Amino acid sequence: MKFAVIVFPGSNCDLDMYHAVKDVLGEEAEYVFHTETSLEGFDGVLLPGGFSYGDYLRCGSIAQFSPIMAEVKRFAEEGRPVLGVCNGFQVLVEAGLLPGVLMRNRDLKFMCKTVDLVVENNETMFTSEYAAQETIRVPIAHGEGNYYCDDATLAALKANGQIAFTYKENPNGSVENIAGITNEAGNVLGMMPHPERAVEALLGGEDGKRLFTSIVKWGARHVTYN
Amino acid sequence: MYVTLRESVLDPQGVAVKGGLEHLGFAGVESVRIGKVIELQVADDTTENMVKEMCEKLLVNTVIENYEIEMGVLA
Amino acid sequence: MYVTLRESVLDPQGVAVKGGLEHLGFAGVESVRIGKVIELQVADDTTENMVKEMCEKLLVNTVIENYEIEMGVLA
Amino acid sequence: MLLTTEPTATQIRDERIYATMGLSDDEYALVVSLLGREPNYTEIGLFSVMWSEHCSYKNSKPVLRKFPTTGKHVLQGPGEGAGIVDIGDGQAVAFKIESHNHPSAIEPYQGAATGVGGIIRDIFSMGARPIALLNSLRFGDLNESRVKHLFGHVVSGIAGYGNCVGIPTVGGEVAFDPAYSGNPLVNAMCVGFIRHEDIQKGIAEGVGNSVMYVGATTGRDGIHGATFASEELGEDADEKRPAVQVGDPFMEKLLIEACLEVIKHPALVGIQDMGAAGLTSSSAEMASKAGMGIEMNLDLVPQRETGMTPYEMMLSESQERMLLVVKAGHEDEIEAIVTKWGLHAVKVGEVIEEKVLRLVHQGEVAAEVPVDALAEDAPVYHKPSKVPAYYEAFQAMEPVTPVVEDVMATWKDVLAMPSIASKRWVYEQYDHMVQTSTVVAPGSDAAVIRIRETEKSLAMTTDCNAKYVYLDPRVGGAIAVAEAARNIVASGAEPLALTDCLNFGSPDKPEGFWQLDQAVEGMAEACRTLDTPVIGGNVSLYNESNGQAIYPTPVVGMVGLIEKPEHITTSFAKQAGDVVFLLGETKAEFGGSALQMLQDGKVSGHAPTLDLEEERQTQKVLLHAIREGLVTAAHDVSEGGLAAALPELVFGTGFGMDVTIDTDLVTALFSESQSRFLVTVDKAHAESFARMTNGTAIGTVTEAPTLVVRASDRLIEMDVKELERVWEGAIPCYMTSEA
Ligand SMILES: Nc1ncnc2c1ncn2[C@@H]1O[C@H](COP(=O)(O)OP(=O)(O)O)[C@@H](O)[C@H]1O
Ligand SMILES: [Mg+2]
Repeated sequence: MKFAVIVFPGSNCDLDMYHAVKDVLGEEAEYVFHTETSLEGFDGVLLPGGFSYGDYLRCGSIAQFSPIMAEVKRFAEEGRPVLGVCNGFQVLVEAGLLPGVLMRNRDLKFMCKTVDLVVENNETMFTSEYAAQETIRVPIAHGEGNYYCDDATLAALKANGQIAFTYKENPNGSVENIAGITNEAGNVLGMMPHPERAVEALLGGEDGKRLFTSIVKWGARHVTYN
Repeated sequence: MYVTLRESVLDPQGVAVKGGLEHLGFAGVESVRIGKVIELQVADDTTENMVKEMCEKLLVNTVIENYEIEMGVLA
Repeated sequence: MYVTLRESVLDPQGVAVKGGLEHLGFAGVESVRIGKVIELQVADDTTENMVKEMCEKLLVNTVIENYEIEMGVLA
Repeated sequence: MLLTTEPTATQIRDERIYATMGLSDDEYALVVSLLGREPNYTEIGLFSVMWSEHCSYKNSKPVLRKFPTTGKHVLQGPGEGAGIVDIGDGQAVAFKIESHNHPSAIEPYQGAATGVGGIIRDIFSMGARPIALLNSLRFGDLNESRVKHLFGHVVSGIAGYGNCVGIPTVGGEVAFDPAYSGNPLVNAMCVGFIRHEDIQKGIAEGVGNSVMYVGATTGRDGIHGATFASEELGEDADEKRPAVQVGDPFMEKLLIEACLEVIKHPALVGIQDMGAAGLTSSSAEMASKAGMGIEMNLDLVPQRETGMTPYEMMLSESQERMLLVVKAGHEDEIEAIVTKWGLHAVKVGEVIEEKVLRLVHQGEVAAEVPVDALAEDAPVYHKPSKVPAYYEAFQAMEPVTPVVEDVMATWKDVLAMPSIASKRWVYEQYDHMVQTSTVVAPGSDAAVIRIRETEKSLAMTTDCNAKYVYLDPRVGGAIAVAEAARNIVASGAEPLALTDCLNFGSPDKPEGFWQLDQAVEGMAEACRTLDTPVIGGNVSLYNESNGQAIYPTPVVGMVGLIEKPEHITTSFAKQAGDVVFLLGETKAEFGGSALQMLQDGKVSGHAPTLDLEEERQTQKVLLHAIREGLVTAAHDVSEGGLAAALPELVFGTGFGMDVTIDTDLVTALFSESQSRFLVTVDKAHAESFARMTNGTAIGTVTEAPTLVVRASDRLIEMDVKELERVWEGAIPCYMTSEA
């Protein structure tokens, strides 16, 4: 599978994402600069973490107007996999590809540590390699990961199985311990934890790896190479 | 332009500041909410509608925020 | 209460937002500066001086920020 | 603000205006003789910043010459933005530490943030990609709300900047002592990775080449920052302070990417960041190094505010700016790279034959000064030195072994001292994992960062126990170096070199100068014995408030090389049944100890002794054992003695320990004798380890989470979980009461 790693000004986990996909999984990956306008030839899109445009105003808010984002929207509408991690999640939310908003952490501090996540829905293209309700250990590193949405949206998220991951212990004040959600169609996933930081035993764990292998497996079934 | 959090949304910063004020011995503070002031200096021919558009598209996240525009001429 | 950055102090947020607006195709934006609005609901007997003290002690970083207080009675 | 309000050359002389800029009468006279005329306002401004201690090292130069600065690995010693050490295979590591003490005292968030930004620029201006940040912090008594405020905001400033630029903050140290109450210390260190062929210098060669300005616009912020950093903080610090600099990490991130790309371009001749003394120091130093001059047209300098004078532009310390020298005719190529990253490269001047810095403003020459006069000819002072009375009194004291009534309670009290307690509250605010190369995160002795696509990794640490330096600067200075090396070795690395930040009080007081001189002497001795040359550093003098100096605090930042992943060692016990060894000798040494602070509230007496030869031998043997695969965990014994080190070995692991002590219990637990390590070894290797190291087996790691200490006359049993709660809870507890 060939992945596009989107680079916004201020992205800083782009390299980590690229490394995870290319060097650890052995899939194809390329950086795609925010000024590009085409995702031709890619099978999956990865929006990395970081501080796009400094996260000024609101995190992820300015990046949504990058030229590449129109193409990311198109790509998502076609039902192909789009994963946003951390700042990538914030961009997806600001761009309207996912519902809700990410606010400042409950105790107003940036927080970097490895936490327990529960796989709430293992029937998505991102989570099929996990067991239902499996607990996995994945790092978080964010100052604004406090997921909020109104009650109606929350009810819809639940009803549609859009909650992909929850925190075992809520680190940031997110409603219902939400750590990651998909869109209704299930092909866009946004999550605050960093699966790309959990793909090598040397760095403390490999629980994030199966998220990427899930996408690759899905791709093997759905992507037609020409 | 004034951007404030909608009432139904919890404002963690406001809560923390309230705690801080109490800690400092200021009783009587019932609630604290923190919003933004955005000062734009724009060309003379900018209409209120244009500013509104800027708000809706970028400056404000209408999921959680309300806004109010105040226009004036620089001295 | 309105808290704004002092004039000589760099406002990186404002600069980035200005860039964002330009991206969106809004020309004519000459400058953007971002500050805070802090809404306090206080007990009736709170004086302006008390609010001033809150500002100086906690709410405002007077090294880089200026502030203005506006008091009113809730409807 | 207007040109017309600037004092004339005559006024500067008659009204001694130079004195308000920090220049002495003699220095002013020297300027006049170097120029052959009286300087105008802009010119005297240039001299005042370039001749400040911060830029010229005029008070510390003679002392700094004591440091060994060469060695088999050293590619670049002191003098450039950062030193560089070879790590083989055409690869190298660049690193440097710098202080931002005074700005952080005024505005802790921005002061700390811009300190981080500045040290990062020092690294990438060498051509190196920044791969890690560390810091070293000192604050007053954490019971004071002002101290909580400073501490909290400094930490979030470091986090705010480092997290945003995407460089992991992987280590550091924090200590609290009333000595820093009015003058906190904020030192930041950056480590970068570089290939030999990419090494850049700040040099302005080639007549006719272009001087280009890249990065943030110039405003009136930080004018006279370098001078400010070279004065003590008085009551009037608030009035005197320059407009506070605000950091823009987003701009810095773009600048990093743009500059690292520009560096690969053959048209780049030289590059330097605009740090202290901004445009002045970068241009004068680059020209001076090349034996050239620079002419700049200040009208071309990108400005954030209107009506800025030459004086203001040259002295501004606006952040996130770089100065480049580019081969004539290739400016567009450089501009194209920079534009890709959303920045501009603006030609502001040219390299000229005449060795002067000439500044043109609105069609007139606003200043013309020989570059060497600015960069090389600052006076050097050999300050008078005098042994302080306090030192003589301490030396005359008889060593005493403190009486401890309740060992268990005291043990817990030591673990709860903010200087010893867990620093999790601090480092969880730092993104220490970004760049996915952090193998050992904060919490162990040294942080370890792997070098991708190789077997190698780097260990790094910052250390200084300033209480020892205060008691005995020479011994304490040596201990700072030895302790850093111990942390590096315990992680499985061979120490390569160090960078230092000399935080001291006023050198104008003979006792203050003596501290500086002695500490450097001691550090230099340790560097020679341990083979760790000094490849760069920073001097921060005048750390006093209301006449009261801080403890002399020469912070050491050290980097070591780990050859193979299997040598990477942490300070955490790995399995029950492992034998716990103590390397090194424990004597009754309590001067400057945590126990003394706890009991007396101040330090006195003798610093612990240090035998450098023994230190070297112990480190060598431990590293050998690690490389032989005998060691499962290693931890140096530092502040707090075994009382801190023993539980730290098992905190977070779920294990306990059962140790036997056959000497005086108080000494065994609380003495701070140097050159000691705790090491755990698989029982199968215990015998060979004992033979190799001469270490003493003092116990075993146990499955049960209990710390059992068997002394000759008593048995102590403590719940590890409870100790851990005390140790982990201390700092959060102080800080929640702030909010
Ligand atoms: N300011 C800080 N920033 C990042 N990490 C820190 C900081 N202070 C302490 N740490 C980390 O906490 C751990 C314990 O620090 P310290 O007690 O100073 O260790 P040591 O005594 O072994 O040098 C180390 O891993 C250190 O890197
Ligand atoms: Mg240690």
